[in-house]
Amino acid sequence: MSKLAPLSAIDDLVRDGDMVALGGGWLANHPMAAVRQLIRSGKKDLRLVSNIGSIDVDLLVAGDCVAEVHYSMVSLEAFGFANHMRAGFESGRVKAKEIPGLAMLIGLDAAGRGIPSISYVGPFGSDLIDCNPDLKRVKCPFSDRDMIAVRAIKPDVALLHVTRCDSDGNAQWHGTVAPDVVMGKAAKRVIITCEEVVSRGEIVKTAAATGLPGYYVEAVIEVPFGAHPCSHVPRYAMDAFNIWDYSELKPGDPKLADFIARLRGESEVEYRARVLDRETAQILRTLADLGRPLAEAA
Amino acid sequence: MSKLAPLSAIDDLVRDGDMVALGGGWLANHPMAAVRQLIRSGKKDLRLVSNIGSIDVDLLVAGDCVAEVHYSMVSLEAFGFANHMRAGFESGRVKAKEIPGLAMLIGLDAAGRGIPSISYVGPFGSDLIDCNPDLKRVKCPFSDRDMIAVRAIKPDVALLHVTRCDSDGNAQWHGTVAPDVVMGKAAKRVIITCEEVVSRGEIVKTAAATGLPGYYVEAVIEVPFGAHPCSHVPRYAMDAFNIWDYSELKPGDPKLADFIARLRGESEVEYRARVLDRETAQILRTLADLGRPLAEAA
Amino acid sequence: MKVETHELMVCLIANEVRNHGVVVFGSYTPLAYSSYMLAKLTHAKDVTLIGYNAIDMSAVEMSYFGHEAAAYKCSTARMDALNEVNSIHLSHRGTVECISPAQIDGSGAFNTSIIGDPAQPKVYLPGQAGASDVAQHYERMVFYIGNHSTRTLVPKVDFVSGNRWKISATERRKHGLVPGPYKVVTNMAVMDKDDEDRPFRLVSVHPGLSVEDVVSQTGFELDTTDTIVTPDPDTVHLDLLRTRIDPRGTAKLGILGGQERRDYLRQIIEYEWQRAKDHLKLSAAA
Amino acid sequence: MKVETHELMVCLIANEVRNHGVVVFGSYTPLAYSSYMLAKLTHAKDVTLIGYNAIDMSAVEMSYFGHEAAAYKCSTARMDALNEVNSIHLSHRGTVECISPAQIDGSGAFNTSIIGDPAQPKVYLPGQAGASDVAQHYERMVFYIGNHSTRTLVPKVDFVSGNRWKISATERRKHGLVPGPYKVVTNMAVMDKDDEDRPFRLVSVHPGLSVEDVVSQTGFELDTTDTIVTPDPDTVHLDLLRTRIDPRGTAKLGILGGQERRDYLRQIIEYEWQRAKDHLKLSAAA
Repeated sequence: MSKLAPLSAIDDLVRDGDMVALGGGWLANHPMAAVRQLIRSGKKDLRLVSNIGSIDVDLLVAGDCVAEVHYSMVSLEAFGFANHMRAGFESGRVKAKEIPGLAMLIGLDAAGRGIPSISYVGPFGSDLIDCNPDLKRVKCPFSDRDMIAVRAIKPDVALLHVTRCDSDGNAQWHGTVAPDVVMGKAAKRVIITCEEVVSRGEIVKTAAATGLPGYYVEAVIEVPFGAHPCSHVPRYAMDAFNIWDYSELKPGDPKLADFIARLRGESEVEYRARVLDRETAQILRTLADLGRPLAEAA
Repeated sequence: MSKLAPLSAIDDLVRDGDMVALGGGWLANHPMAAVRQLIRSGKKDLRLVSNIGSIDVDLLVAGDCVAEVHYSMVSLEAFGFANHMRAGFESGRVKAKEIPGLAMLIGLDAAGRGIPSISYVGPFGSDLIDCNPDLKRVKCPFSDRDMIAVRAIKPDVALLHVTRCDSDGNAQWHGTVAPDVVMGKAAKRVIITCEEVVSRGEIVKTAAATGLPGYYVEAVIEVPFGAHPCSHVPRYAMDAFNIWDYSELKPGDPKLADFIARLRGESEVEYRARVLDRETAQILRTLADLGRPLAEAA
Repeated sequence: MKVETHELMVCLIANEVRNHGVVVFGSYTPLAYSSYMLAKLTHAKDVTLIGYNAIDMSAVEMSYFGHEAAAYKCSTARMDALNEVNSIHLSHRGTVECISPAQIDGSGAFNTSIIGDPAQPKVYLPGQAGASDVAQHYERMVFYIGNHSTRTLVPKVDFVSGNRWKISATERRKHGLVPGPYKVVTNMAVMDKDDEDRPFRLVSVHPGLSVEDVVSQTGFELDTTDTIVTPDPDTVHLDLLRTRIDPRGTAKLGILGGQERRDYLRQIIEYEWQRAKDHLKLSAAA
Repeated sequence: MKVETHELMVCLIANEVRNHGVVVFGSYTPLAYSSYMLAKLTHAKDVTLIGYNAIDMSAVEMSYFGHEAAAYKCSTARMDALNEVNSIHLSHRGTVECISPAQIDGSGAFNTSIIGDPAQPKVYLPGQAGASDVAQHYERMVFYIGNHSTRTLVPKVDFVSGNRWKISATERRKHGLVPGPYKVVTNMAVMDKDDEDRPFRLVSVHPGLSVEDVVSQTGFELDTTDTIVTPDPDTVHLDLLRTRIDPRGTAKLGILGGQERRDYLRQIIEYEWQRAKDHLKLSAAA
């Protein structure tokens, strides 16, 4: 049964108020086409789960889609803070739920494995523990060692961008996978966007590279440059100038409203036509190609 | 720093009384060359950890190397019971420690992840729970749901057989991996035997197939047909006639003493020369080649 | 066309495989394997089969030596033995599993661990592998037994390797478990149980046998109110099984015991070994 | 040959990387990355570097756009973000990590979460990612701070994102943790702490600065008994850093802030973008 769907399938598969896990990490491989589609369809009150987020989270807050963010880190890295998220937090409009990075992964792992909570030797000295109802100080039942219990984190939806996928949802990341697989196993519904839909035969030939088997997946959406402006290595590097322009938009800036309105008013195909002319696409590919280990660079 | 070693390195790396995890599952891919070496070097009182064991466990008991077996299942499958292990258990000479299969994997997982215990929604109705000091009935600290806590299982050594490995210990299984990776991460020392040592460059080219990174590994030993008489697909099928002959040896049978004495008296190279003539080796490879999906078989 | 007992059992089990979720192959159980292949080729094309560590394999021929290698040649992913197994076994993804225990009793408890007094066991059986976890969690459980008798279907198992912890749909839902049938398919009959407090129902007796034949060979109470004769298998199923899935009849190993099983196994491995030899000769000649 | 501050810091941190265990790259921190590459090329050839999800990568050039792709081209395995991260972070495999917090205090607590009253934060920082876990568990921790001042080295952090739970070797061993140093490397000095109850030691002040310069810019007590001047970096290190590892000086981003950092970043991305354009032109011409 083919799971192929258009990008607009996200309009139905994600509902207002859903807990939505966003794949990718740092400025690498966030599911940006899916993020743009959430903005286009005017989703509200999403509860985001982001392990190491950046422009994905910030843009959704800027687009007014978000009620709370569960995160271990969100920033635009060298470009600066995630200003729209910060403004949302600081005004109280968006709830901030910071959690230690491993605790988030362990909570997702628990959900995927059908375990209501998993305890670990977590950061006992951190102020993040006692203020979080999803974390609890417990003892190991055998050794009496201190542990921190993490409640299972069960997103309603995971949005993950991959390199190749077949129509059954067998998904392959060729580069950065970040928390994608653990999110995919934890979520009730998984939406895969991919650079390229390939045949089952192609996947069978390279089965070791499959990160998430199809039985976790509800929809497969082909979106070339679906991580743009983030990187999707080894296919393309991040579009730093595009991110640069975004990072100049400050909360309250009237240009921000225009920026969001423009995203809302155009399809993903129109988006690509606007921001990815032939030369830019080639440069992004070349920038990834030029990344070399030192032995070769010398 | 190259970790390449001869098979005899096992003599030092495994000590009498060690808890030894054996990779492979069913009649597939047990580390049989390593098992034979344990017998040759006359190891005593080993405490085996076997998830789904067969001739690996049985042969070590027949060779009088074993004090106890932690297992979720051990049998020679279609060939019948693991007779020597059974006789050891039934006489009280060897301690039987059966544990639910998932509990064993979770206990190994806990050790590998540095967690003293992990609880799961285990088999509450099983008599295996309350008689095992490594399992305990507990409650989820958040939901009050029943759970079963599993104490971390930390083998001293894991013996794992793989298809290809480089000299740093980056190990690739092309076929059945069974519990090998979780054992490798749990054990204090990992000994890899492999069909073939390859260059780092070969591993880099096929990095998605690497199951265990080298930093877990202490020694890399090249042993062609190292799983024989078990299968190592896709390279060779099990040697059913060899297993057949073994399965005819009953505990107390004087032929068993001869069988063990012969193993003890020959090197692994001599073993291969004796049991794997050119035709047998070719047949075993062909039997694996002839295994086909039905679409092709039709 | 006479239907052999193992064929009937394969077809009955195949009907328990539905067109969703995941089915994991455990130990070498060609009778169960054949059922899964049959379902995958017919009414359950969307079920995900996992054999060894090969995820989402196509149906393969039940060759004794070849099925493991075949699984890897036609699958889309590799399973790690931990997270993926947890995820399937504990998180409502596994749909059906077949287990062949040494003993099962009227409470639904099964024994694959020991015979005799647990403090001093007379016989050590192979162990329950994942059965104790799976029987509790899976949507559908099938126990298949090749030698239906009061020694296998017993009043009370010597040791509870595992059971269906909660059985009725209400109880299962209350404890976060997926409801589904708990069945026993034997060489004589089909039984099921859908409530903690009621006995197994004798669903059907195989052609040629009477209800009394079965009851007298069963060590626990059976509800025989609505018992029928087991219907013949679908002829398409039977034909696929015989001609494509299991031409050498490996499934029959699932109902044979002791020396009889060994003799049968010997025939199969000799045949396949010879076939490989012939193949080599042909290749050399070519 | 004048040594720039960021170069000195890179070389100081490189010395903290030993020839064993695993080092995982976190967020884009080119100053730390450059240190790891430098160590890998010189005294720590056996350390396992993990960048993004690329396990056991070779050293790569610190190209802003290219280092991520480069990591995958020269690594031997892929990391899943869960078990492997757990295994490295919690199970004594991770050896050193560098973190650049907004605040650190004399107890060793650091803050990357919020500024102001936790009940009503004035500023939300990016968050601690894995720092809270790592600082507790790793053998060696290095905090690097590009703007040494009483606003970064504070009397007491506004919020404890994480800390070195147990610090002294005795306490760490008692709690199952690997002992190892807890250091701070700044644009002015090197400090370390090896006991819960004693203040940070001022190990060295960078050339041209006095102990008093450093003490006056530090918000917590320092033990200055054995303070020396920071020795010059190894010239081999410095040469490798400049000519091969980081020819465009991306490491300097680690000590710049605000608009200055953005301007510097702009230069780097413009340069590399143009280089890609030129490369494309050349390829088209060829």
